[in-house]
Parts: sequence; structure tokens; C-alpha cells
Amino acid sequence: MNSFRFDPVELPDSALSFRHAARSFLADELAHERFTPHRNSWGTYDADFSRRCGQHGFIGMHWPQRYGGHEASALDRFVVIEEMLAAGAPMGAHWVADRQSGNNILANGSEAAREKILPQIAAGECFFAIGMSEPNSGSDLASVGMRATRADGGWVLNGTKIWTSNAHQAHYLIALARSEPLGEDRHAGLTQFIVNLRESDGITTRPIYNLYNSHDFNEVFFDDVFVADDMLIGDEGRGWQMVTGELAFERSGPDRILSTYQLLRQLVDAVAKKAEGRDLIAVGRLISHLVTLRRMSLSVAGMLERGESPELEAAAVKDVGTAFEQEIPEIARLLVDVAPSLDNGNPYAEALAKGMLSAPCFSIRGGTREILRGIIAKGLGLR
Amino acid sequence: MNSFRFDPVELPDSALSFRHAARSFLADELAHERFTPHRNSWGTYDADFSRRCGQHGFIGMHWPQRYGGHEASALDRFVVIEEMLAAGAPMGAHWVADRQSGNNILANGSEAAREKILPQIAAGECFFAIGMSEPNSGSDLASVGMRATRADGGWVLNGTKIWTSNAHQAHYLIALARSEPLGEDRHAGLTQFIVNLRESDGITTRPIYNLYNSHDFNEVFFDDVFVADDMLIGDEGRGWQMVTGELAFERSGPDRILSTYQLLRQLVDAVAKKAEGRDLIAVGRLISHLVTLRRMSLSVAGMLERGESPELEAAAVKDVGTAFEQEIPEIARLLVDVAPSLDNGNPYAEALAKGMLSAPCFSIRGGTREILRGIIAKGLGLR
Amino acid sequence: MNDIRDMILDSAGRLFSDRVNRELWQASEDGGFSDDAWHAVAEMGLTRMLLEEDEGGAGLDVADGLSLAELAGYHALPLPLAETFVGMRLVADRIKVSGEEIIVLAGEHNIIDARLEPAGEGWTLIGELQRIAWGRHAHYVLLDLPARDGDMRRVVVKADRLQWRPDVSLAGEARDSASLDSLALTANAVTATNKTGPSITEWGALLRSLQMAGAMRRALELAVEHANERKQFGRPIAKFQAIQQQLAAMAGQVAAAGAAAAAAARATEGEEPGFMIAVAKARVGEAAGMAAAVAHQVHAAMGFTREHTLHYYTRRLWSWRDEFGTEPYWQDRIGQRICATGGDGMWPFLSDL
Amino acid sequence: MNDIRDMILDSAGRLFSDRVNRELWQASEDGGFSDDAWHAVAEMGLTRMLLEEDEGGAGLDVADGLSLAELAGYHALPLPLAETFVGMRLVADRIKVSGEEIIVLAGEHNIIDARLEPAGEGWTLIGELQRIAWGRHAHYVLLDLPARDGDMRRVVVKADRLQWRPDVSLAGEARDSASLDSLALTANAVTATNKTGPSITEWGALLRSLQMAGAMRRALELAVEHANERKQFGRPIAKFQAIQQQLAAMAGQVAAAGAAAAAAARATEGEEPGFMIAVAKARVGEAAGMAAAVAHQVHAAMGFTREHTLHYYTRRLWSWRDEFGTEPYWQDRIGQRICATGGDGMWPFLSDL
Repeated sequence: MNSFRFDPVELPDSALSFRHAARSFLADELAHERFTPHRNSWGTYDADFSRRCGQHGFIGMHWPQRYGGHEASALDRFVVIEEMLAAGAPMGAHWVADRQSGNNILANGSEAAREKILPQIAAGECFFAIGMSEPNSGSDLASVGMRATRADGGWVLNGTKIWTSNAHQAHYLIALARSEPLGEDRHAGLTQFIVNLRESDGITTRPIYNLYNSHDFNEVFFDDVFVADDMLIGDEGRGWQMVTGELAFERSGPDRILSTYQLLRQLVDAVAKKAEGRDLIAVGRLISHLVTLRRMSLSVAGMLERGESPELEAAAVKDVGTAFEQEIPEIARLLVDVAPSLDNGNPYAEALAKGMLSAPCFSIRGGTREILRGIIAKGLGLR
Repeated sequence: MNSFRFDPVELPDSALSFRHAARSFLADELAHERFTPHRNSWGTYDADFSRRCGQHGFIGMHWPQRYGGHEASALDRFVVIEEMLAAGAPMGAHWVADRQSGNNILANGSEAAREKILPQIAAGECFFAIGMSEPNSGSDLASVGMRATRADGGWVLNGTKIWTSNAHQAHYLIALARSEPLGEDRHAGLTQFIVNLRESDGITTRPIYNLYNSHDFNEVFFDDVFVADDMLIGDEGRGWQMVTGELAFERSGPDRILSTYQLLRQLVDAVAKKAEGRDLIAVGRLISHLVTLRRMSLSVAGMLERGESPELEAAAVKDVGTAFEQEIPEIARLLVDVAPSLDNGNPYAEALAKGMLSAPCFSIRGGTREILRGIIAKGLGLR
Repeated sequence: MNDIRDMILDSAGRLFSDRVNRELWQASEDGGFSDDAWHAVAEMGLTRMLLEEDEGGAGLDVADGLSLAELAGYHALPLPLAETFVGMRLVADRIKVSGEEIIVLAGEHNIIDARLEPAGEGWTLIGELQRIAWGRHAHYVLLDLPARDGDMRRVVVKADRLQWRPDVSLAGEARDSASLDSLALTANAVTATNKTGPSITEWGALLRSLQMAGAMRRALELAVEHANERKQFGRPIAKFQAIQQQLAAMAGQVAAAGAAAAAAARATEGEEPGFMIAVAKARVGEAAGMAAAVAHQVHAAMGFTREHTLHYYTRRLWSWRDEFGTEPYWQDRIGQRICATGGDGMWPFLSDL
Repeated sequence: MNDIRDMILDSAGRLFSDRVNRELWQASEDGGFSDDAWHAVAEMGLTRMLLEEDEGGAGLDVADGLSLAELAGYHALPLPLAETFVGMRLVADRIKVSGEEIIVLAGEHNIIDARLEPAGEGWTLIGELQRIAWGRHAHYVLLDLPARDGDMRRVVVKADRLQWRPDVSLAGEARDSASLDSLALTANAVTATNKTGPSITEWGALLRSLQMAGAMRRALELAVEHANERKQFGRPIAKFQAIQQQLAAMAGQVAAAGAAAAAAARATEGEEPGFMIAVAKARVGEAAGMAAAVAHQVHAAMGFTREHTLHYYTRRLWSWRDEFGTEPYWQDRIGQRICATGGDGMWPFLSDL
């Protein structure tokens, strides 16, 4: 049987310096009341905040300097990200670009794309959306229907993408499209394209409001959208391998653990006031999960830093981590009897409402629980 | 979509009289220290206790008088059984005969079988074992390999049955065997036979000890075992229909709710001593489950009494009920810090040990959780 | 009797099917209210359902009549029908109602620092009301309070005398607060409670249990329909055991919720209605969380959108389970009662329910 | 350093594979002990693993050496190796050991009404020991107790001076009690504790966490093997999503347990080793229950028999999770610590671990 490996990781000194820098930056932001921690999640869009992050060197941290990066390690980035999440910072604008799109371009993009886009991302002035899901292709990603056809000097895209967070505000979207007819191997013939959302013709964006009436998702229609050759990512037809490689980055980070951390923070203060036996026990249990998950997530970051491919471990972090995130509002409501409210000014009530209403999507976005467990089962050698 | 129906049931006056009678009987048994509640489950074998139950009219209660029964209703029987379970009475010896084998013979057996066997069962002097599972046929019951071949005046059985509780002590076993070669319809060609375990030649019984080293299960080998024609149950080849019909009786009773009731009883006393907030809440939660499950189980008994076929509802009772039974030891150990022990004389420790060690089988015996949920899913109209 | 009940439920079901749709739900978001729909509901006599026939009601058994609350939940009816039809019954002896009135309930969790002081022939009511369901739209608020003699009184407050501070539930329904501000009440507004009948808190908990049971029943249907329709990997997701097993588990919870709520509805005129109501609110509330989670998981991203109707049910489940006492509140009551009974006395008590 | 560790673990793994089988397990049931197997373990130097090289040990890092406890758990080794190899390190400064000695730990849950009184040059030890793992077979029992000055002392008791009352764990291993009966101790048997190092309770909890992590790893392997071999409905049950999803969920718990135990093992020489040990015992203990349940569900009836080997692992999981503090005990310690820190202070504290 294949075992998971979660080797312990020690943070380098550089990471501790970055932690210090991130804390100073965040303290200053809070001192100027530039954001309200308990109302945010990592999806909260704030372009100004992103620009300030860029100015402070907190985006594209591990990229080469010539592309605007700071040549830091994956562990350095991990520390900065967890500081941001723990502080409730609104990272939504640059989130996708920093977590995955930029890395993808750096690893597989053309030199022109790198030179043009990466410095803008790192400056906190260029935001990305993910163009993987389609109306008839959610968990079954390989069944994408978007078609890419050859055109003079590039490609033309036709089709529809859905659940694209921030497509209405981002600069670019990376679209996964079928560039060859469907053959025996469903995973062959897919290619990733960088689409300029603001300057391309033929793009229509329809907002999709979520259940608490917030506009995050979109449906994006592509009608003969031209993409130049140098905006392909990697070799034509090899998109599937890159997409799955990207997922280890997408699934194992502290964002799969800390989505409801602001509520936990409120909960600790509320429980501390009464300090009753079983309430302390319930909080202690949550903390035991959090500390363990952080170790697991850090361990995957260490593997990514070493160039390994911890797909299974990443799936396990997301499966266990999102279950933990989902549990927090369910437990909080049993411990402290405060009615949830999205906007009545009570930080506990607001963090609870936000946590409760957003929790269902934790085990859906970035791969459903069922898909992740299927990946893990295969990795365990169930055949 | 098909909905489950759990219509409320009111107990008839007769049931209240039976409850009174059962309580008096049990109080007398306890006054004479004839059993130790916290050490028992419904599987505990005690032939003397069964004989006394028979003498008091607590076995085969709803059968006609001419077969030794008492013409009571299914609800009357329900009440007596729940009283026995709640008191921790050792019903294991007559359990199978009373819950299902006798009913099966009454409904589908030959007159000769009825006249010979039912009065003995009702007297508490004749015990049965179940012969459904085989080494290669657990959840997949239709794949039975035992062969029944025609012989002069009857049939000859060859094959192996497994997990047959009390086969080493019972008088009879009802064996499900293939009486016709396997055809297109896997469910056709199966027949049930009443096998006399004590008087037949060709039977070998091998004990299988369970994980706490108790002898309950057996593997039973059949080598040319003769069964007379009048010991067939129902028509030749129609065994499958009867087996599935039997399951509604097997899956919905209070025995699927109260397997760890003796531990709950100990737990209530232990928590009452301290009466701390969250401990009371944890106990209250368990009681809310118990009261609800009892209503559901009663409701199925009412449907069975009216001649309906509540297979889905029975599967739901077993699924939810056994999860509840399994939760009790897991919660008890968190609330009261007493180390479990099978025999150190502390009733709490002993009930906890018994509960913990037997819990894994609650969601296996009588249909695994996965099989039950598959049945329920089909019933919901998932296709 | 069941014929009348079935006839009424049938008509009500048709009315709800006709009227409850996205527009009506939207009308109740952000604390709104549809007078038009309310009028239709009142006109059918549903608000007077539990009154005696000579009071203009249907003369139904309470248990039979309460099925309407389950049905309202099944349709996620965004109107205060449940509280009103129970409220009408509770105030029938002192207020003449037309059937159009909206009566809402203030359970003990909705009342802060309140007391009732005698004042001349009448009374003065002091304290705060918080998060009253549909408060700003109500004509009357019903609540129980002990007077100085320690005995409980049932109080009817005219809602238009209060200054409501608006807020909403997770489902967007009005949940409003008001200061009672030494409100003067006539003698007629304050009466002794029926000592064995449910308290206002208990009535509220019973109604929410029934509404949740109904909403869960519908959420299960939606999830089954979705699973049969949505295709992934070339076949309906209903074909996948990973989906089947979850929906089957959900069905068990929905069944338990229905059974618990129905049992409590049958117990209101019994000896200890509060116990079965406690069981119902605790058990149904627990099931609601699990059922909502599975329904969303099966619906995946589509169920997380405003466009889908699932959230009209699940957001109500999340808000209803908190109202009139959370699970721990009722579990504590059950635990207290059972621990006072003790391990040996527990069975005689439980088997008598 | 890792080379030496890997070499030792490799040899130990081979020894355990050779020696741990049904006969050895049976020898430890009902409180028994295999002198022969113990001798083999001691002869390989495993009991002295954490001693310095000049004391006859391997001179391993504590964290590296502790991997042996995980490996012992993986094999469900029915011998007190874990407590002994830690015990040897803790008593090395005062007792000359041969390596064959059995040293066991009495955590605070194993000690009742105990106190330490000065008596001449030495001390008198009063109180009761309960459910000491392997007590009747031990040469020494190690425990921490406060003296009159309030400071903790670490006490070494010669086990053959006690009258053991036998009992067993759910796994059948000896868990014995004894009265201390005003036991006279020499000055040398009582020393100050290392104030920053783990207490005996914490050492015990850490060892059980590692042992559980190992046993869960093995239980998962057994379940995967069983699922690939066992056929139902014409194919291996591993093909069914209902099985796959459960085993994947179990794998997540096993991974969390391994990570938590390993992190605690690396923290024994840090500033607050007790916190990471608390996290480990709480998290691993919780995972153990779920892992055992899934392993049994997948094995179905076959795993419920004495004949199968699964229960040698799961019964140990059920007993180990209770020993040296249940989950609530450690969760409470974590909760106290975090609530004292407060919501704002929590992150700086946690990120520093």
C-alpha cells in the first residue's frame, strides 16, 4: 500500500523574517482600519489592498527577480499567506494569480507572457480568474467542451466557462480548451490559454450571485475570442498534465484550513469569558485539529519546495482541512447562543453568519470531497 | 420521489397489560438475581431464562393458540421485547426463533412443521439459528453456494454456512440453498429448508470466536444432510422473496436501538452525580435520539401489524438505530473517565467494555450499513 | 376527521404551490412581506385552522392541524402562518379575530430583562424583545412571563405600539427587536396560562420543528431530483455510490426529523408536552444541519447559487434550528429531566411517552 | 544521524516482523508476558536506544529514537518497549541498567491520593497505583509527585516491592493496580524533575500517540488489502465507491494522526513540549476511534473474529486512546491554554509551534 508521507518541516530563518514583515504590514493596515478581519475571507476582493501587498513584496514572492519576484522559498510564501489569512486580510483580488496562475505561467508560459504578465502580478496590479469548469463539466474536468481552433497567429476560443470567481474584475483568465478533437484518451488534446478579459473581443460575463447574494462567481461566454500564440501555456495538447499539477498547489495551502479562522478567533474570546469545562474542551479539540493541519500543510509546502509532487498529500490536506473549516460554525453555534447576522455589527454574529453560509462551498470548490476521496482511494492502491 | 412514512402509532390497552406483565416477570427475575443486566445483550444465551419466558407466554405471542401462541398483536410483542431489552434480559437462546424463524414457519411452512415446531418454540424449549451467510456470500446473499438436490422423500444439502449465531446450541437452522441451477435471474431457484441440527447426520459445527473471545458465531458444514419434504419453507425456488420479507422484521425492532441501553443506563447515573452543563446536554442529545428511534420502530411495528411491507422504513430504522447504538460507548467514554474492563466488577466499566467491543458488529449484522443505504437509495428513486 | 384534515392540507398545498415562488421569496428577503399572499392564505381560512368551528375555525385536532406547519415548511412559505394559526387558538378567548391578523410568538430567548408589574386595573410590561420573527409586520405578539406571585401569565401585546428595530434571519426574513418601554396593558391582555399546555417557547419550538421537518423533506426531494438529472462522467450522478450513500444517510435523518416532529405534535394535550417538544426541537435541529450539508454537497456549485431554489430551504433550516432554543438548550432540558429520573427510572418514563 | 536511525528501525522492523505473531499476541492476553521476546528486543539494544553512546545507547536524537514507538505500534508489539526505552533515559542518571529491565510509567491518571513525605535521609511514598501498564511484569515504576515544597519530584519505585492486583486492558494486556502502602524510598529514588521536559504523564501520552499512529497505519493497510481481496457481487469490494470513500476518509485521519504524533515527538526538548503532546494525544485519540470503526466496517464480519488479526490493532487503539489522559483531558488543557491567550494572541502562539 502507498502511504502518505508528511515529513516534519522546520521553517528557515528567512521565513521568520517574512513573518515579521507581514505582521508589521498587517498591523499597519489594521491601525489604519483598512480592512475588517471578521468580515473577510481569502476571497474578499480589494484591489487597493492587493496593490499594497505588491508594493511590500508579498506577491509572487518565490519568482525570479527579473519577473518582479523576490526569490523567496515556498516556505517563506507559506508564512506570509498564513499571516494574511490569520489576520483576515482581503486577498481575493490577487489570490488566484499568486497561488496558481503566476506559477503556471512561470513554469510553462512563453517568455513573452512571463515578461509581460508576471511583473504586473507581483506589483499587485494584475488579477486572474480560473477557467476550468463549464456548465456540463464540473467534477469531470476532462469533459471540457470549449473549443480552440487555429487562426492566423494564434487560436480562437468558443464555449462557456462557469464558477469563475472575479471574472468580472480580473485582467486575465486561463482557459482550458479542447484544441484537438476528442480521441481515445480523454485527457489528451487539451490546452491552456491566457485570455485577456479586458481587451479581448467576444467575451460576455454574466454574474452568478451566491446563496448569500454576493457576486463572486460568473459565467463567461466566449464567442470567437482570439488568443495569440504566445499566450498558450505549455505545449499544445498538454493542458491536462498542467492542470493536475496545479492542483497540488491549489489544494494544500493554509487557505484550506483557515477559511473560518476569524470565527474561531471570536469563539475563543467568547468561550474564554465563561471558561466552562466542556466548552474549553470543544475549543481545545478544534485547536488540536488546527495545529495538526498546519503541520500537514507545511509539510506539503516543504515537498513542493523540494520539487516533489505531493498530489495525494494535497488531496488529504484539503479533505481533512475543509471538514475542519466546516465544523467551526457548526460547533460555534452550539457553544455560544448568538444569532448569526450578516451585518448587525456584532463581530461574532457576523463571523458566524459568514461561516455558516459559505461553509457548503468549502468541500466543493477546488475539487469536491467525493473527487478528492476518489483520488486518495486510488493512491491507497484500491483497485 | 418516494417518501418514507412513519405514521404515529398509539399503543392499544392490551399492550399496556403486556408491559405490566413483562415488568412483573422481570422484577421477579431480578429479585432472584437470575441475570445481571449490564453484562447482557439480546444475544446472551440462557436456555433457562428462555424456558421461563415461554412459561409466561412471552414467546410467539402473536401466533395462533393452536400453535402455542397467544394471539397477541405485533404491538403487544413490541412492548414485551422492549421491556426485556431495557431490563437487560438474556434473550439470546429464543431470539431468532421468536423474531423471525417462527414467523417464517407460520407464514410459509408446512402444517407438519407448524404443529411440530411452533409449540416448542413458544414453550421456550426450541431454538433456531440463521443459515443465510456463506464464506463467499456475505452482503451478496443471492450468491449462495449451498446446493439442495432431490432425494427420496426430501432433499439433500451440501455446502457451508457461516456467522450462524448459536448453531452449536440451537435445535434447528433455516438454510437458504440453491435448489435449481443458477439461471438468468440470480434470485430465482433458492429455497429455505428447516434443518434439525441435533438429529441430522452430516453436520459439523466449528466455533468462531469473536474479537472479545466469546463463542457466538459458528461455521456449519453440511455434508449430504437430508431434509424431509415437509421441512421446506414455502414453495420450492421462492426462498429469495421470503428472505427479503423477513428482513423487515429483522431490521426494524427495538433490538436495533437498545443494544447498548445498559451502558446508557449506567451513563445517566454517572452524569446525574455531577450534573454538569455540557454532560447533561450530551445525555439529553442521546435521549432525543432514543425517543425518536423508538417512535420510528413502533411505527414500523404498526405497519407490520397491518400487513404492510415497510422494507425501506425498516432499513432506515436499522441504519439510524445502529449508528445510535454505536455512538453510546464513544460518547460515554468521553463523559466519564472510567477505564473499560470486561470483568472487573464495576458495572459502568463492564457495560462500557462490552459496548465498545461489540459496537463494530451493529452496522454489519443483519445487513451492512452500505447495503442498507443502497436499499434506501433505490427506494428514494435514485436511478 | 382525517378527511377534513387531508382536504385542508390538499387545498393548502395547492395554494402554496401556486403562490410560493421566487418572487414571493424575494418579497420576504431583507425583511419584506407580501400582503397579497397573506391575504390569500387568510382567505382560505388557514390562519383560523385551529379555532373551534363556532369561532370560524375548522375544528381540527391540534395534532392534525399542526400538519399545516410541516406543509408550510415543505414549501418554505415566507409568511408567519405557523405562529399565527397557533396564536389565534391561544388568544381566541380574549380577542375577536378576523383571520387576517398576524400573530407572532416571543419565546424566552426573545425576551430580555422583562417583568410584569400590576398597575391599577391593568399591568405594566417592562423589558426588551429581541429578534421576534416577523415582528415589524405583526398585529399581536404573544409571550409568557411570571408575575410577582411567581405564576406564569400569558401576555398579548399590540405590536403597533412598539418601535421595531429591523434585522433579518439568515433566510432574510424579518427578525426584529423592540423595547417594551413600560408598556401599559389592560387587564384583558394578561391571563393565567394553561399550566399543562405548552408554553409560548414550547409552541414556537414545536412549530419550528415541524417547519424544519417539512423543509428537509423538500431538500431531500430536490437533491434526489438533481442527482437523477445532473450528469458527470457520462451518467447521472445518482448512479454513483458516493452520492447514493450520502442521500440514504440524509433520508434517515429526514425520517427521524419527521417522526420526532409528528410525535411532539401529538403530545400537546398530554401530560408533559414540553418533553416531547424538547425531543423534537433537539432531534430535528440536529438533523437539519446534516440534511442541509448533504443537500448542498450533492448539488455542488449549482446549489450554492442564488438562482437555484435549494437555499430558500437550507437558509431557513439554518435559521429555524436556532430559533426558540438551539439544540443544546433543549438537550439540556431533556438531560436534566432524565438525570433527575435516574438510570433505573428512565425506562418507565420513556416507555410511557 | 538519520542513517543510524533508519538502520535501527530497519532491524527493529525485521525483528518485530519475525516475532510478533498470533502466538506472541496470545502470550500477552489475560495479562501474560513473553520473556523470550523481551529478551530478543533487549538484546538488539532497543530498550537502550535513547541512552547516550557512553551509557551503552545509540545516542539518537530523541525525536528520531521515538520513531521506534510508532514502529512498535505498527506491529502491535505486545511488550512494554516504548515505556522502557524512554524510562531508561529518564533514570539513566541514577540507576545502572543492563537493558533487560522493564520500566513502566505511572501518569497522573494512574495515581490516587498519593503523596511524598520526607523520612530521615529518604522518603515515604503513600497512595495507590491503578491500571499501570505491564505493572506486574515491571522492574521499575516511574512517577512524578509534588513534595511538600510544591516542587515536582520524579520517583523510581522498585516494582517487586508492590503487591499487584491484576486486571487487563481491552487488548488483554496487563493493567495492574497496587497499594503503595507507605513505601520507604532511599534519597536516590527521588530527584527533582527537569522542569521544561515532559512530565511522566506527558511522556506516556506521547508514547501512546506514536503507538496509535503506527497501529492505525497498519489497520489501514489491512483494510486496503482486505478490500482488494474480498469479493462480493462478482468483484473486489475495493471497486465500490462506498468502500473507497470510507477508506479515503480513514486515510486522512491516519495521516493527521501521524503528523500530530511526529510533531510532538520533535517538540520534547522545546519550550512547551506539553502543548504539542496535548495536541497529539487529543488528535490521535480522536482519529483512532474513527479509524478503528472504518477498518472494522470494511472488514465486516471477518474482522470481528478472533481469527483475524485486525483486532490486535483495534483493541490496542481502543485501550491506548484512554491511557495517560483521554481526549477531553488533553483538549481541556489545550482549551485552557488558548483561552488564556485569547483570540488575538492565539495566532502568534500557534504559528510559533
